[in-house]
Amino acid sequence: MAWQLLVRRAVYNYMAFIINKDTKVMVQGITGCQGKFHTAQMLEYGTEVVAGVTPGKGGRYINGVPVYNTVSEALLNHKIDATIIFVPAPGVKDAALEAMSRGIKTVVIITEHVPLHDELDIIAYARKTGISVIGPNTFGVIVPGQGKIGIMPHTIYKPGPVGIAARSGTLSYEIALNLTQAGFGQSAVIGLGGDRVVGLSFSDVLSIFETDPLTRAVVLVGEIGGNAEEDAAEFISKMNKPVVAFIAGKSAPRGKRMGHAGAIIEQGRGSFTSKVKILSSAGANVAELPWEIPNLVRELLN
Amino acid sequence: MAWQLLVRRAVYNYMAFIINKDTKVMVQGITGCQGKFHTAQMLEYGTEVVAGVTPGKGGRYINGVPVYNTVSEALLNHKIDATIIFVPAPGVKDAALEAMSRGIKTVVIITEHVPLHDELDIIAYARKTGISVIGPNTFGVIVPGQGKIGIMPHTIYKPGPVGIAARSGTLSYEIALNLTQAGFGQSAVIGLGGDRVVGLSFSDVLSIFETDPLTRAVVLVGEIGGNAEEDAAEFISKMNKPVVAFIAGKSAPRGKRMGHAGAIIEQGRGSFTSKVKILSSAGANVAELPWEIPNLVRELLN
Amino acid sequence: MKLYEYMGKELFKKCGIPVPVGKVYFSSDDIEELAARLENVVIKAQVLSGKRGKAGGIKFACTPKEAQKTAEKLLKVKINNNSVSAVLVEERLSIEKEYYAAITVDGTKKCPLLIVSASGGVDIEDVAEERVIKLPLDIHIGMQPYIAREAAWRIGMEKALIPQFTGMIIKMYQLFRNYDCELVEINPLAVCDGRLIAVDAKINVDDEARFRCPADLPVTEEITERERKARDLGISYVELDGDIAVIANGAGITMSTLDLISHYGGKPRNFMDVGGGATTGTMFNAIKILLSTGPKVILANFFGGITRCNEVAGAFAQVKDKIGFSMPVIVRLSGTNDEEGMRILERHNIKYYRSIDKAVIKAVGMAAAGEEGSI
Amino acid sequence: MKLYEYMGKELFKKCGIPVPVGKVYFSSDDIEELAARLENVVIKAQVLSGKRGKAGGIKFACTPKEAQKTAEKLLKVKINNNSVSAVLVEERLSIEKEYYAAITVDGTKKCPLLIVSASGGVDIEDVAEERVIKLPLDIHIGMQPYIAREAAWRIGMEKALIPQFTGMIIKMYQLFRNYDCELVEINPLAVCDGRLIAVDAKINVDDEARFRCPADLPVTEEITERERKARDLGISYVELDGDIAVIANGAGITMSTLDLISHYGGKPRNFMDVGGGATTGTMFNAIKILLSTGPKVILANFFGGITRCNEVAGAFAQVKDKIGFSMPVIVRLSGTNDEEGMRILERHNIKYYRSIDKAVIKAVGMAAAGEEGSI
Repeated sequence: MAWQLLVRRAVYNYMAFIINKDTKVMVQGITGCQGKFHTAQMLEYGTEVVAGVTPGKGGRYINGVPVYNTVSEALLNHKIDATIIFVPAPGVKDAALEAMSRGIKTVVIITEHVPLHDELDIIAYARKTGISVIGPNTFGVIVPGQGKIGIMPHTIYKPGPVGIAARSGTLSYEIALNLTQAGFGQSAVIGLGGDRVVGLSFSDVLSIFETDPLTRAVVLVGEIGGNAEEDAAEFISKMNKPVVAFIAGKSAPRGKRMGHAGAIIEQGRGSFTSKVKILSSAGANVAELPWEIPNLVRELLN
Repeated sequence: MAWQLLVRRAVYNYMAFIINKDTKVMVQGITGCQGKFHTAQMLEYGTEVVAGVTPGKGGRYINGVPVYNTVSEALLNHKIDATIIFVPAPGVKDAALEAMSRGIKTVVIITEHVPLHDELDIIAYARKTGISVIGPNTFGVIVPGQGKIGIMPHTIYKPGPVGIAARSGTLSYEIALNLTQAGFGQSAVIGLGGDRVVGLSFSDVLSIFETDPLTRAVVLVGEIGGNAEEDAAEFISKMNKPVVAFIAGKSAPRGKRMGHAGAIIEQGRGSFTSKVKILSSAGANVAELPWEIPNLVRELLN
Repeated sequence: MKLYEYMGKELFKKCGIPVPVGKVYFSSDDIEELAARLENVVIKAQVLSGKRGKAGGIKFACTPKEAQKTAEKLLKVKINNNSVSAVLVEERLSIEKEYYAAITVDGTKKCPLLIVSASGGVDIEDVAEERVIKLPLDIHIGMQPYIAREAAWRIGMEKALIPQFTGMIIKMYQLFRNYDCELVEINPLAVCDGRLIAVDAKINVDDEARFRCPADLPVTEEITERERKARDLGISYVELDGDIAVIANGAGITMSTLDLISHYGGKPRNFMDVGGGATTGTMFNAIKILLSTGPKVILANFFGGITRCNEVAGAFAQVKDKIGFSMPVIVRLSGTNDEEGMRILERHNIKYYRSIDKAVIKAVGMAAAGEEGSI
Repeated sequence: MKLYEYMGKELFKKCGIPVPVGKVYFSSDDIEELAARLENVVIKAQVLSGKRGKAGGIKFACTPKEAQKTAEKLLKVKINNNSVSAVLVEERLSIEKEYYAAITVDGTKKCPLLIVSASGGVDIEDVAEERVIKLPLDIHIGMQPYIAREAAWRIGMEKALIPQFTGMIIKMYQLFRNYDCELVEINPLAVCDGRLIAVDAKINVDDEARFRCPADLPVTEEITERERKARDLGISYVELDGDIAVIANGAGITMSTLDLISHYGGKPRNFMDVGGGATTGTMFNAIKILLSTGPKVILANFFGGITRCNEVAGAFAQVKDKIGFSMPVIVRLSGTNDEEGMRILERHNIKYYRSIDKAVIKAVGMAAAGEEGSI
């Protein structure tokens, strides 16, 4: 309930909720290969990365960012609004709980292969404490021109009227690039994560886009498995802004996990056909091929 | 924090928080000897006992009150504001969690000998869900003339200006009777419970009395052990209304539990002397003998 | 990872959940001995697919000789296309009533879910919704007696059975949590002579928690040798039956690549998602797996984010230098370090595209024509 | 219930917390054998009181003979007024550094509390507050590695020790929860040759959770025979050294009765709180315990709530009828069913009061005079 409340509240404070030029970001697992690389990338994009945490490696600097042993230590020295987690899967739960228990209000978890029960633990604690979790197994979030907390190749984005919510990373990059090349920038691009249990849901993100004055159309990038899209459809049917949807996995066989832990058609549920059907009848425009999306957006915005 | 919030909020809605003539009460463990007896007593006092729960004994009536197997079943048939728990100690955690998880907002736990870790579990869940727990090991709460959720012999009370908060039952009865006989009725009498870990604290209850327009003076009935009184002193120093305090256990030896799980002087902490000292310097009037209390109240109210 | 029924029942026994008397056999030897002790027995083929009963995987026998023969037969057949490597021989119970009980994860509510029904013994998907009770669980308090009790009352369970049921559900939840389960299912949960007995056991364990799985957790493999190799590399691989090998980064883009191949009339040989941040070394080995499937074409689709395109290109260059490609290779690169990647491919004379549609159309065309590619 | 050090260390071993090599002995026989194997040993008297070291309860020995003799001596002395029924003989470690670690319950914050300090080996009460780190724990997530890690950094623990420390703190928490502990304390937690070792073990278990305590939990008794009898009746009883036996209902009223006796110059023989809702039967047996202490006066103070005054009176009447009182008995009744109670006492010629001050003054006077009471 606290979770729902938070998201509702976020609607009224859209930019602060996602990321803006003043958002202070911490990187957990900053000394690892991915942590280092993407810290540099985020800094390059203008994101204010103020601190990093790697237990046992405090005292160093990574790309000029000071590294601490604990989140508490980092918080003694910096105001921190959000954290991005790169630590290996077995340590993700601990890192996320550390950040949340010490009062960091937005947690973006990049790591994939996080155990399902750890995800349950992370999200239960986030709900209890009213904290937003994005991911695990997400590419993060970017508000073009403002900043990014994530691993997306930021050169493909530009500011504009299209909000993108996606379960998968690279596919959403593809789609964002197509949109940018067609002249449609993005108000924000948010990765939910490809796992069975993730923090933000499509409906949470759609409700933000629906209220955000800068967003004029929404692109939903879904895939087979689970019922995140079915859940989204309920919200879409009540939306005023146009929604374009694309679902990956049309040709996927049943009962096989297609890369993402969440992408599996089980007992006939979560299939491509059912998702397309429910999204269409909720009023979303479902694209058959990724490159049809810019044209659909153009039609809907005119 | 949710807990603190609740108590803060309760200040603005004092009567509803405690009990009034419209409060709908459920009795868990209603078919037991104590449950039956005190259901009759509460009904006699005018409390609206609407339902009882004893697993496996649903379908009966106790003093005209319908009995259900589960709290959910009771809630299907009745609006319920508060529950009073009489189930044996090993079942208290389960009963309290059942009531709280199903949405009952005030839980009074009479049972004594509840395991310490169960109390931790109950209170952690109450905080998470924003629910008020009174007890365990309490005599409950009475608002003279309105109703009671508890086991106190209600004939000794009458409506009036004195709020009583007590860690022990019988001693507070004694004091309430002395007050009544001296012409001072009570705005409310609240038992915190005699265990090391209980729901409401002195400071929670004092903050209610401080704001309640009907309360003009407060009597705090404490005892040795723990630091509930030390905690209260901090609040008392900021109060506008006069506070009379009495501490039981002056003659108690160190290191022995005096009946209540919480009444033990350990490693020199929680002693009579230290409590009297800290309460006095916070501005409370500490009575040496129970029957001095009415006189102190009289002086303070004039 | 799914566990065989007999493995699930072993875990049940360890946790104190009652199961029928029985034993697993990997050959039909010695079955007579057990059957003689149990009189009437049921013989259950151990396969991981559902609907085993309908497929003839559950048989009964009244004599030791019959039991031995039935088991022998079962061990030779295929059940729903799975070979039977073991049979579970158990006492045949006289069942008064069958319930259903399961604990799983609700992805929408993001919490564990208790599912019970008075309609046991059939697939829970086939039971009318109003006969299925679903109770979401708060992981912070776990399974408490009142939750199981409420479930029991709601499915109309006889009062005398409820304490047993409550104990069993609490144990199921402990198993669910301690073994990182996706699903713990008892169907049917049978009433026999006043006792609740788990007549079947279905347990799915989260693969991602393998690194911390308790020592007593058995391991089952439903995957091919190539799938195992891929898993050891930390990448996702699913074998399909087409002729265009696919390698890409990210589940969505890989699925989408397969969809596009199908859309243009081609048939993918596999799904291969190297995930985020794969190194040249990992990719080198991943491409070797693709080579071993003998596809007509290899199609790579990389959009660089956490994965860097120069490393992808480097891996293809290395494979070409060290092993060589005997089929056309088509690489699509875009994103992080794509320019550098394309320079590397250029140097090694590997065909590349910036846009995926052209790459797919080319791959499908080449597979159809069997023509020579960039090599 | 407090556990002896050797019992605590047994639990530590079961949970995987390292303790010194050693063995408990209830007589000094066979100690030479162990001492010969360990060379230098430490011999620790097993008593439940603190400050054992200062009281001479910890000795060292360098030869097996010396060890045996020292143990023999220790088993005969009293430590802080407690007799020593066992000694723990352990290897003598060479300790580089001593820490303090404990998990207990914070009654004000209403949650478990982790306490650590770099000042180990002394009473934690004697350590300056700024050198003691206290971290409140959220029971919904329990002890997580980050909490132990944060504690370790804050007390300046060497980096190399932190993984060991984290593992140990997590095990302490499991023990704390699984055994319903009030306190799990390791002091000192010693560093010996790069290893963390629990050199002492202090565990207090919640008596109220006795009904569900794990089968391997040992039981210690710090109480007298009468206190045990009272506990079996479910009532609270503490022996004191005066001559006025006290029985009352409710801890507060009982304490207050003792306070009043002291105030008027008397001396209570005991604290006896029969709690809420005691029946006639329980009270009958409770009064028998009082009789067995041979007090000069018995003073009962009952204010009826959940306890009914008629049942209290009934119990006194029964004792008078069946056993008889050889000392004055003074009963004070007020509250639920007090009128009926007083009628019963009247009929049995037992002295009663409505107000406690008169009752106490009378009791103190009678005890002082040794005069005959209501009998």
